[in-house]
Amino acid sequence: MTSTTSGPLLRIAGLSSGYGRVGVLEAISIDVDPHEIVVILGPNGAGKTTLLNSISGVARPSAGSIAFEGRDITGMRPEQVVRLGITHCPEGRQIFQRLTVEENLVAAHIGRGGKSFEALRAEVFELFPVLKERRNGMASRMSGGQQQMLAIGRALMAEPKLLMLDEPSLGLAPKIVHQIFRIILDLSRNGISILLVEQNVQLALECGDYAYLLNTGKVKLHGPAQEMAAHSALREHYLGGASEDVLHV
Amino acid sequence: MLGNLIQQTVNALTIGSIYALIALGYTMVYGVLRMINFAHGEMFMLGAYVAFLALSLLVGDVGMSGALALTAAFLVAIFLVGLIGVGIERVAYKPLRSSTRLAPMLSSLGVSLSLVTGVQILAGPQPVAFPSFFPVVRYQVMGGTITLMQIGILIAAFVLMFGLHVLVNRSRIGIIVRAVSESRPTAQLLGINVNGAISMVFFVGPLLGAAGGILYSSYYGIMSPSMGAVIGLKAFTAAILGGIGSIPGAMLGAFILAFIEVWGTALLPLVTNGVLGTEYRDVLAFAILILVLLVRPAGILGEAVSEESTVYKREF
Amino acid sequence: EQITVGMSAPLSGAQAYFGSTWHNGFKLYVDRLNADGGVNGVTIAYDQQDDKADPREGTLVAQKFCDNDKVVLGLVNFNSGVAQSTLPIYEDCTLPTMTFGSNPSLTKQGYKFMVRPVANDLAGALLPAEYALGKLGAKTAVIVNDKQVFGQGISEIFAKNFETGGGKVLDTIAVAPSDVDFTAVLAQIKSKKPDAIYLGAVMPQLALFAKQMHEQGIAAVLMVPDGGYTPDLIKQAGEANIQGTLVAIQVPPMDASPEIADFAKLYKAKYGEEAGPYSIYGYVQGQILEQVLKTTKGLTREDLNAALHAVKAKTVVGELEFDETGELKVAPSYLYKVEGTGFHLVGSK
Amino acid sequence: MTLVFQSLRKVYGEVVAIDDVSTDFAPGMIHGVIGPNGAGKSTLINMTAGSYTVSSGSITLDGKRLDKLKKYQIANSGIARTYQNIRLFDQMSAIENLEVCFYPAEVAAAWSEVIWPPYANAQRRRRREKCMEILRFFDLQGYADVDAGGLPYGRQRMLEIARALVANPRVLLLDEPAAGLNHHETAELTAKLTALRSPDRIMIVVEHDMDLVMTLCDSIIVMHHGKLLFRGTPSEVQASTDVQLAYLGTANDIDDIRAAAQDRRAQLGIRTRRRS
Amino acid sequence: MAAADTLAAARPRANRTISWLVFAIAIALIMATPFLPNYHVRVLNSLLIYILLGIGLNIVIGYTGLLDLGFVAFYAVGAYSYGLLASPQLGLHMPFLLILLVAACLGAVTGILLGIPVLRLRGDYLAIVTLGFGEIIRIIINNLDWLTGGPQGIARLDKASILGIQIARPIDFFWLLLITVLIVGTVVWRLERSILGKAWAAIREDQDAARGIGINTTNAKLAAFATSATIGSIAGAIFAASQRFVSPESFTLQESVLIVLMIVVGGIGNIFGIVAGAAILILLPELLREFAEWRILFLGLLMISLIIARPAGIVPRSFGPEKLIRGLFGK
Ligand SMILES: Nc1ncnc2c1ncn2[C@@H]1O[C@H](COP(=O)(O)OP(=O)(O)OP(=O)(O)O)[C@@H](O)[C@H]1O
Ligand SMILES: Nc1ncnc2c1ncn2[C@@H]1O[C@H](COP(=O)(O)OP(=O)(O)OP(=O)(O)O)[C@@H](O)[C@H]1O
Ligand SMILES: CC(C)C[C@H](N)C(=O)O
Ligand SMILES: [Mg+2]
Ligand SMILES: [Mg+2]
Repeated sequence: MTSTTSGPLLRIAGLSSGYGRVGVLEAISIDVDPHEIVVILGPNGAGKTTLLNSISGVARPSAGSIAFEGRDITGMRPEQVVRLGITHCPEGRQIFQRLTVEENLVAAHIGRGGKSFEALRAEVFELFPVLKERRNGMASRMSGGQQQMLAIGRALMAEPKLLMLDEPSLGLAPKIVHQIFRIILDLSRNGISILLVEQNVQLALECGDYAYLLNTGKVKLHGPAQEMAAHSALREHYLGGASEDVLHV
Repeated sequence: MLGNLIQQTVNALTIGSIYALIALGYTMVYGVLRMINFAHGEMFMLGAYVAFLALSLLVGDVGMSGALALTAAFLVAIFLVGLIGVGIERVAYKPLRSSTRLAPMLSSLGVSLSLVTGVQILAGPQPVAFPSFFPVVRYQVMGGTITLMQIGILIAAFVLMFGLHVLVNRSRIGIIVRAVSESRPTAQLLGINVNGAISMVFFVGPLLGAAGGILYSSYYGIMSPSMGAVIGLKAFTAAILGGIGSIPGAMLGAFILAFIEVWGTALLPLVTNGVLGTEYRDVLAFAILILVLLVRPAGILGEAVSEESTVYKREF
Repeated sequence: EQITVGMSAPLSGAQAYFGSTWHNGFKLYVDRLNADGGVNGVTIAYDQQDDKADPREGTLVAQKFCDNDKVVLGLVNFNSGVAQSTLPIYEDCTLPTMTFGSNPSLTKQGYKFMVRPVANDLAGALLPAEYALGKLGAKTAVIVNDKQVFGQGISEIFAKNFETGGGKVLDTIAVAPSDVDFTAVLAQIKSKKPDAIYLGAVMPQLALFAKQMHEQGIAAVLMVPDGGYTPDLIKQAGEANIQGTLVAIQVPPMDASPEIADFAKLYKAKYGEEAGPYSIYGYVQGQILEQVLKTTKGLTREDLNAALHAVKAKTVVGELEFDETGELKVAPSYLYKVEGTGFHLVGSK
Repeated sequence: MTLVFQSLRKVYGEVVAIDDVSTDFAPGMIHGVIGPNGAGKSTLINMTAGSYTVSSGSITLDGKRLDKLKKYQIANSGIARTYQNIRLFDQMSAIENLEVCFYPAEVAAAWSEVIWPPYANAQRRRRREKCMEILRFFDLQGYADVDAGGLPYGRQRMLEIARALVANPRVLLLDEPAAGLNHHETAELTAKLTALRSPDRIMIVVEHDMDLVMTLCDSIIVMHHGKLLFRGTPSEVQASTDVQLAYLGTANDIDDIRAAAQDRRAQLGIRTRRRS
Repeated sequence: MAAADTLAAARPRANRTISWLVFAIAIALIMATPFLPNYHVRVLNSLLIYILLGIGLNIVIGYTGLLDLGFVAFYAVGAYSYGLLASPQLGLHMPFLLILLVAACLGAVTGILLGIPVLRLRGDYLAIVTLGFGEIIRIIINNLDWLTGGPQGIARLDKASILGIQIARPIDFFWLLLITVLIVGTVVWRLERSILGKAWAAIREDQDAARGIGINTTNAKLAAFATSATIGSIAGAIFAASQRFVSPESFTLQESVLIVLMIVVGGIGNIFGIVAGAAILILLPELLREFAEWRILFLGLLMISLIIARPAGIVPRSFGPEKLIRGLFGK
């Protein structure tokens, strides 16, 4: 746990980004402080995934900057970004179906923070015992929830300082959703900062520290999670058709 | 009769080993890019030409001789062809990674055409005698003749194949290559150097092909610019037969194909009482291929993916 | 005055070597004629085209020559398969050709505008059969062919000649033209113990077959057609593996006469390499053309055709003239045996 | 008219995905299927639609065996479905995605369309009209000529349902129609699906969104480890402790998480930040 | 928003210009052909035959999304139909139109015969099996000497004639081919727009989902194979009549690959794309004839650059006959 600077861990300033010639995000500014759980909310197509993609280097920013630990990472290639300590756990799990559970972990171990593979694997197994049980089974044979756990475990193999989770509860049974949120809290306790994209607004705000609401590529509302939960504008914005200016809570 | 049997088996094993080396390259490239690489046969051809060139330089200019020169030429050639493979991928396939599957396939056809004609222009279109990489030694085994070269080819092929098997299934590099083959975007997100992994495949695949080319040329004693076409097609067939993307499948397919060819030649006229002669051998090979695929649509060792679990959208 | 000769042969691909060296022989002679001011003041230009040994390409080239009024003579098609589809086109536009495809059927279709200044496969397959039966005392033979126009055609003729002469054909085996491995076929042949094997195919299969045949310890004498008359045969098969192999071709030895030796020297001087297997026939065709130009009434296609059919040309391979079908009246053909690193003449006709 | 599962089993190698399930679905109702991940819900849908073969047991509609039919025959017996992972024809426009559903009924006249242009034009117009109507119902008319692959995710979900409706199916199978939709879109979807209820249509919805399931469905079956765990009305399901244990989790869960979150804040000493 | 409006307004105008340009060039070329030397006419004929083949194969590859590498087999079936029925080989001298009909039927039957076993296969497995099928047909033709003349082929085929009009000169074949291409092109285009064409597209996009909406994919694919084979076979019969000689050499794997290449380079799934692809791959080497081997090298490099520059083909999929008609006459 090394947070050197006192400033934010991740600072996004005036970011515009998209795919090819298609612009999605427009002048977005977002901060993540060390240890924080920051929640990104927004309707479909708001640009949440694009935001994470821009941070991890998959989508190309056209303006603005992204700084991680005070260092400019705008436009870096995904593998470089991961090496700096940002790991992106993508939407829809995206585990390697044709690899075994353990091989999924091997593929993601890049030896960034210096912990041995065995040590990291032990940590992941402790967090998700079911993975240990299934370690030599094909990943494709696992149920949705187990696959989600594998996806998170796999992301942890890169020893992230900042873990970005894109809709981790998608398609999961309610009970499992609860479990996933507990794990997110545990991760945070262990010193990992988290940027969480979620549709399950209630739970996300319950766990999060700070939240941003995105719509049509812009930040429409942001504030401490607890206050956002209570905010009537949230519902209004969430349903679309709100005014242009940014609201502060 | 027993001698004949042994003889034919050894012949089939030798041919099969060479097919297998090339089929493995096909399968590797296919596994990662889902691309039929028509230029792979040309890596085989380049292997022979580069080795020939290296050998004449080593013997002529450097003054090396004997086994040393042969080994050096072999290693230099497969390494160089590996690099050429990497270069070709960068220039001709990489820009097409996000387009339809037909595009890189046809680009590889262009590469194949260019390489064959290029070599024809540089080295002449006619076949050229190729030196033997093994001393001529014959062993008589129960009435069959086995040459040292055949043994050498068998050993070389198995060593290379075993190495590849370990590389792909046991090493981290192999796991990474398989991860990339399944999903490039996800691999990238996890910090895997995707270009590195693809380069790796395009190094190893052509390297194996080149090794096959050298062994082949030295076995038959000639090389020619067009030698990659037929053998490339056979290796492709073998890879499909075994289940494309599967490394043991490629080997199995190669040996099966070789045995069909050898035994088909020997047995077709006997079995059909002369109605169908050896000229129908390829018909037999393709017919067996078709039959196998009808029973196992994903090849012998290919994993049959069930419909809903893997979404097949736009195969081409 | 100038006439143009249309030349068509494979100039790219596997057979390019044959096509281009054959053409070179012609160019060698014609260039010398032109340097001397031509024949009766007529100089000769040539339009050399690649037919890729492909019938479709061949027909396009043929049409191109037909359309070009300046082209009054064709020196065409190395491959019988290509000639088969181009000859009707030349016939339609009355362009006289000296065809090089050696399949006997070409002259049997009643074409009026073609001659063949080279022995056909009937002749090519006669010498080896006679030699095998007579000189070698062979009684049995196995025939192998590559199932191509040329290979199959000539081996069928050999088989007929061999059987007419009292020999017995034990088996006829076809291989694919792309085959390089004959071990399975050879194992089969071995069990039949023939005295002779006739292989109707082209290079490099001839060399590969010879090599593997020797390696499998088959003692029969191997006979191959003209494609084998190249040092490559010995190089690629390996000297030890090819000894005693018989090669039949229309080409005399390069030291057969001073004129031929001269030709070989000139060729080497001009092109920097030894003459190809058919270069001398290119040269011969140049000599025929010279004679045609000397005797022709005019320079139209019809005139030249008439002169060509009536020609009596003294060439380095002897005096040549054609019968009404366009076939040579006396067609030279030779039989060589591989000894050491060279070909030694063992018979001729 | 009912859809009946009789001792249904599905085995993948050693994995028993569906283990002796017998139940039936009555028309005029919307049936919910819920259960933990990997319980076998999608497998049920896939077997009914013919995408997976049945290991043993039977599926019948009006007493007619479905499980022996080919997939397209099943579709033509009036069964339509959507997929857990959207499967549209990406490079066809939205309306073409629907038009192609007329194939089974109209393929016999395909050559007449080729030979006789006026017939073809009339046919095309009629087809387009019908499809437009369905698109309008889903508010998709604006996207009619846009390639399906280029639609926003939520629209793609709607389009997939629209496609399933073209043939006016008797059985409609929806696999997680609300996955990835936000509340607003989910509400919209709920309204649409309610409107699709009809006296002779069997609708089966697999879904993890409990709000949707509880408001929409008349009857719910709960799957667990491939077995049918429970069957009842929404309120019965919510009241069942078995279901809570296996799937829903309890209200305590939320309290737990809330407590854990507070714990964490305290532990890390996180202050509420305020920035502009 | 405003920019989008101008763009929308500019597009029909641009479309109109392009359409008229394409139309004018085509008409000019057709009008000029009778005055061209025979060689050029023959080259155009060759081009038209390849366009015909391209239109046929495109049904399977472009519309239905199945990679068929053995298309040349159907071409061979058509060519040998003419070779056998209009030559001294069997002593039959049937009229051209009748043979065309026979060839078309035989083609359809072969297409279905190939189709039935291979339809379960996907992607590359289908590719290799069709390739194998093409080779099998060629090898059989090459070896059935008593029927097909084996490698020697069949020579001296009859001159074709339609209703007493002899079709023998290159220009006659030009008209015959042009008409055939226009008819076949129109039929195929209308077929693509029919419900069957839509089903093909659905199969191409996702065949499992296509089954899920009640499409009998086996039948639809068989229809595609049969139609495509029929066209290939018709092209073969015309080819044989114009060449008046058939031999197995004309029906190699390379030929199949060339047609695939043409379709992809030109723009897959689009009839105009086929024309463009054929123009590049058939005309260009002919124009560069003087350069012997260099032209093939050049062609190879050009292929790579073209595919990299325009992976989806030279002519965009959207510029089809509809667009042309609209550009010429419409709105
Ligand atoms: N690869 C891509 N290429 C082009 N446009 C894209 C791509 N991915 C997403 N988009 C577009 O970008 C916009 C934002 O999409 P994004 O996936 O970021 O939304 P999201 O907020 O994550 O939505 P969801 O809740 O559905 O995941 C959408 O309009 C989408 O169509
Ligand atoms: N193709 C397959 N091969 C092997 N096992 C499979 C396959 N498809 C599904 N399974 C297994 O069958 C079981 C049921 O899977 P199914 O997809 O039906 O679950 P589900 O209830 O739909 O879950 P979810 O809510 O996560 O979608 C799981 O254990 C799964 O691992
Ligand atoms: C010798 C062969 C390659 C060619 C032969 N002259 C023929 O007629 O085809
Ligand atoms: Mg998203
Ligand atoms: Mg499911």
